[in-house]
Amino acid sequence: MIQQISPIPTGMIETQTIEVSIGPQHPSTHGVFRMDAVLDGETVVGLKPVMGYLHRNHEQLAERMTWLASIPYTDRLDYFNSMTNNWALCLSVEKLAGIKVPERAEYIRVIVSELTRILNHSCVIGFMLQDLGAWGTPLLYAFREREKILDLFESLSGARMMCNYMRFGGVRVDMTDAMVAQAKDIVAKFPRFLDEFEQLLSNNEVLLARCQKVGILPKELAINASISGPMARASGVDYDIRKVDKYGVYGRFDFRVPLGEVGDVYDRYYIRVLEMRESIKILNQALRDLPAGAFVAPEVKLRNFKIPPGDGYGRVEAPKGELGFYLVSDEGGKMPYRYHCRPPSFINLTTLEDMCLGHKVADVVIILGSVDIVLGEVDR
Amino acid sequence: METIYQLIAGWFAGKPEWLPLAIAIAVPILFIVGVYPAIFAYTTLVERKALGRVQNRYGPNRVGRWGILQPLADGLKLLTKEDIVPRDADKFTHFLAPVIAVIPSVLLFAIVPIAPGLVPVNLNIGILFAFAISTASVLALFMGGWASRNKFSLLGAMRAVAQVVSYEVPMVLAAVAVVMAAGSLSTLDIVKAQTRGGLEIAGWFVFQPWGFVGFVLFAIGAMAESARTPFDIPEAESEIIAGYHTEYSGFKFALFQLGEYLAAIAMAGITVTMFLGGYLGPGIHIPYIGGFIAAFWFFLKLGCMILLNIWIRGTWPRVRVDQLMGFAWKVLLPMSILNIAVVGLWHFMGNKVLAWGVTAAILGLAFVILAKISAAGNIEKRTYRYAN
Amino acid sequence: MDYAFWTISGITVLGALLAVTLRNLVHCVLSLILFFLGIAAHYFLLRADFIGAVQILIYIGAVAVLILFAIMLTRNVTGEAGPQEVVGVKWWIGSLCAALTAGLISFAVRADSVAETLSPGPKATVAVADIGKGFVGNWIVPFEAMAVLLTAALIGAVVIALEEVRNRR
Amino acid sequence: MTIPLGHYLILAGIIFAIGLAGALTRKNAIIVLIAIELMFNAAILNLIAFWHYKQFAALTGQMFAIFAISIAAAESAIGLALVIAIYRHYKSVDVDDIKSLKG
Repeated sequence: MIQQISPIPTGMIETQTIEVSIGPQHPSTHGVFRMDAVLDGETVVGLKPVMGYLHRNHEQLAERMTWLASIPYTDRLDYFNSMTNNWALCLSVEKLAGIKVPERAEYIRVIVSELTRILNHSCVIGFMLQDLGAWGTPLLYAFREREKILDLFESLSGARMMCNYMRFGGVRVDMTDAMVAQAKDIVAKFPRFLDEFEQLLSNNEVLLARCQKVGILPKELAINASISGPMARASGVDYDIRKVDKYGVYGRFDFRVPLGEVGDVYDRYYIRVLEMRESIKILNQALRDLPAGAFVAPEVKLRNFKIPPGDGYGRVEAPKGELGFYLVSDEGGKMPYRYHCRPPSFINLTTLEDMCLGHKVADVVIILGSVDIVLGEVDR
Repeated sequence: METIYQLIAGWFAGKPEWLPLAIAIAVPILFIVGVYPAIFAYTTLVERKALGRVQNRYGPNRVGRWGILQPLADGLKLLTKEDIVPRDADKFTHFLAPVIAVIPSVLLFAIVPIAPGLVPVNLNIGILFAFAISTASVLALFMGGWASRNKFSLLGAMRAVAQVVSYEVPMVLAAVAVVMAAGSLSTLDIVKAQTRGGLEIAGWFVFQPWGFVGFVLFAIGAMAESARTPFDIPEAESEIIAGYHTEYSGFKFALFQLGEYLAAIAMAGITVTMFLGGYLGPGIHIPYIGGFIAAFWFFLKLGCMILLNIWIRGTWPRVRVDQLMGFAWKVLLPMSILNIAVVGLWHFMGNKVLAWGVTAAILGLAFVILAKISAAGNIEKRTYRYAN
Repeated sequence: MDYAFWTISGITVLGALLAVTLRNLVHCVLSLILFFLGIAAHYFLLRADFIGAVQILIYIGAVAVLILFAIMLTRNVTGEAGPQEVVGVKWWIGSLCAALTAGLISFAVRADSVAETLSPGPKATVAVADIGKGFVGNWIVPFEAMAVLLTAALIGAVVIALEEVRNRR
Repeated sequence: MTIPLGHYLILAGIIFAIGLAGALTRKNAIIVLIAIELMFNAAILNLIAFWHYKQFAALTGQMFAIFAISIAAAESAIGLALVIAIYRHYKSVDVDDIKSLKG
């Protein structure tokens, strides 16, 4: 019998695709995350993110305990940036309960959040370079700066990463003058580190060749997929909740929102560098203007804390994007009836496949690195 | 080998004839299997220390003073680790791959001269032998990757084969330039050809324009051939875990490491021999101790090459597979072919000062054009705007 | 010398046998490499160092790797061979032909009495420079012909590759 | 050296026969190519053996061995390109399946 001639219109060599499971144990999936990738040679032709390995039932747990008891659990969402997580929950609860936060507390919140942002961004760039194969050198440089900030957090809250620092109506502990001086010192020295970082990285040929035109996220897709944070801004979406909502005292500071044009990995890298520079500006202003006064609203009784029935959504600009909590309080008011978290990492991850298709395996890991995920937040 | 034989043949006048020959054969072998693995062991330590310094940390400092016993501890640990073979693996090939990984690397040292007349084997096809042997190392990578029945290993194996085969070409062509200038394939003759006017430094090939280009080409090729960062894509840990040796543990893994490092050291040695004047240096003609001084110069240069490798490893990100291939075929290959033509020009131009200028101009121009062509359209300068 | 000859010959023949009989294609290629190594060792034994190095460089470094690539491109990636090949009429005929050829060659060699009375070979090896001079001297015409052939092969490969790139667009 | 030339010739003959058997009996095109390589190598071994025993000064054997090796390399490259082209067309590398002369 004559062999059937199969119609291959392209005339290409018919190669067999292989399915590779990248993760959950893989050096560069940033935790227990899995990507089911279909490869044609080195090129990715299909990719499916698989998550849930770190699911800890965060929302259900929060619905079984008091409002206050959830704050330590939010630390574990995005364990890199516990301060902004705290703030998001506190902001939602304060909105729901109608609590007014004193000036000083607002300023302290801005200071710790912006410190968290530069901590997160510098480390993300470090991790991304690690994925690029730079043997952790940039990462360790970033960690050197991170240590200084974490030292401040430790003296402030008693913990380096799981700070559990904010309370409804303010913060738990006041920032002493010594700590303010420490923060000023960090902020004063940080631009030098950024310059060094940029000098080493931003014009490195290999980095440019690896990052430019890789993992492009178009503006329309970014808007439609409700991408937020630096990732959306790198695609040119002018959306920063600090500007949109002007929550806290952000309306008083003078800072700009950098926007990218192309939306590739390099834009995501560089937008983070620029955002760090803007954060330094905010920090300088906040530390200069830090008013005296109460650091927590005196009228708020945290013991036996109750919220009248109603619902509300509060959101902050976390380093990774829009972090919001939707809360419903019913008659009892002692604990949430419904507690929903909008994690930025999880939603930013949904466009991973669109960004990765057609690129090489090596690009997938840096695209994932540029998305900036923390699995504690993705899986909750 | 011959040198040792001549040296000791007189001492064994009344003894059986085979004795000096056996000793002359045994000494280089013992030297190669004794000294170079020791260099390997301490290279790993120096590498970890140096990388630590690059990265703001100390590096190993717990085992012995300054971590000096760390290589021993590592070796012991790897020896006592469980040897895991995947169930579906091709057992025999899986076993054979690490063994084959070491053999070519050790054989490479056979042609590296360390002092005047002191080379384990003075082959008249020296450099060709080195290239023939080093191609064989790719088989070990392929066998290891294929036999593991792991998709990451297979990807690593394919990458390794493609990379080593591609970089072989510019490397060989860069060496051809040296062979043309020296007029011999023998490594001893190549080193001898680098003396000029009784000076041991002025004649190094690296100080001539074509030699410098050849040195850069060869060093890049050697780095790619031994899969070091920024060309470590066959074992890119952030992409394909560990590439072809993902499924290796215990001493088989150690053998892979040994083979890889020995190949890197041997390639550094060949680079030194071909471009940096091998053992040449001031004072090698002093009677009695001249040989030791020569060996000192050789190992000093070898150490510098190794440190250069480590430095690059600590500071450069990794390139992508297609970029790697494009670099080899679009930049290195034209450069190396041009380099051969330039050596011919150099050879036939009488006035060496003029020749220096002309060849430097040709090569510089070619490099600028190639860099422009290869970079065009890929890298752009970006400006960022701010929202209102 | 005798021992070396017999050992290397054994390895060579074993490699050759395995290369055409094994079921797994990758194993076939690995045996083929063993065979190539054996042949290269024979060349070194025969004082043809340059040819030995060339043998390793081209056959192991290029041809074997090329065959491995072809296997990877045509078979499934793990290199398993397809359906089992049956020992049928064709197999017997092929083996018979081969055996007859081997017998014929052996008979011819044995019959040639000169073969037993050859002078021993030279002790020294040939300088590579002589081979190089040969290329541009007596053998300039075949050398140029070979260059043309290799260039043609190179251009052909480039044309095939370009075809694929164009089709992909 | 006590090995006579005849031994080399017989060795080459055996290798040639093995290659021939492989080319005739196996169905896989790649193995057929491997078998052809075996036969090539047998021939080159003969060249070198004759050079060593008879024509040492003249270099002819070595030169022709080099030419033969180069041509064999080009041949194998083209052969493998053909195998891939055939595979592309027929989805098979079994030589028995390739009977049609039309494309």
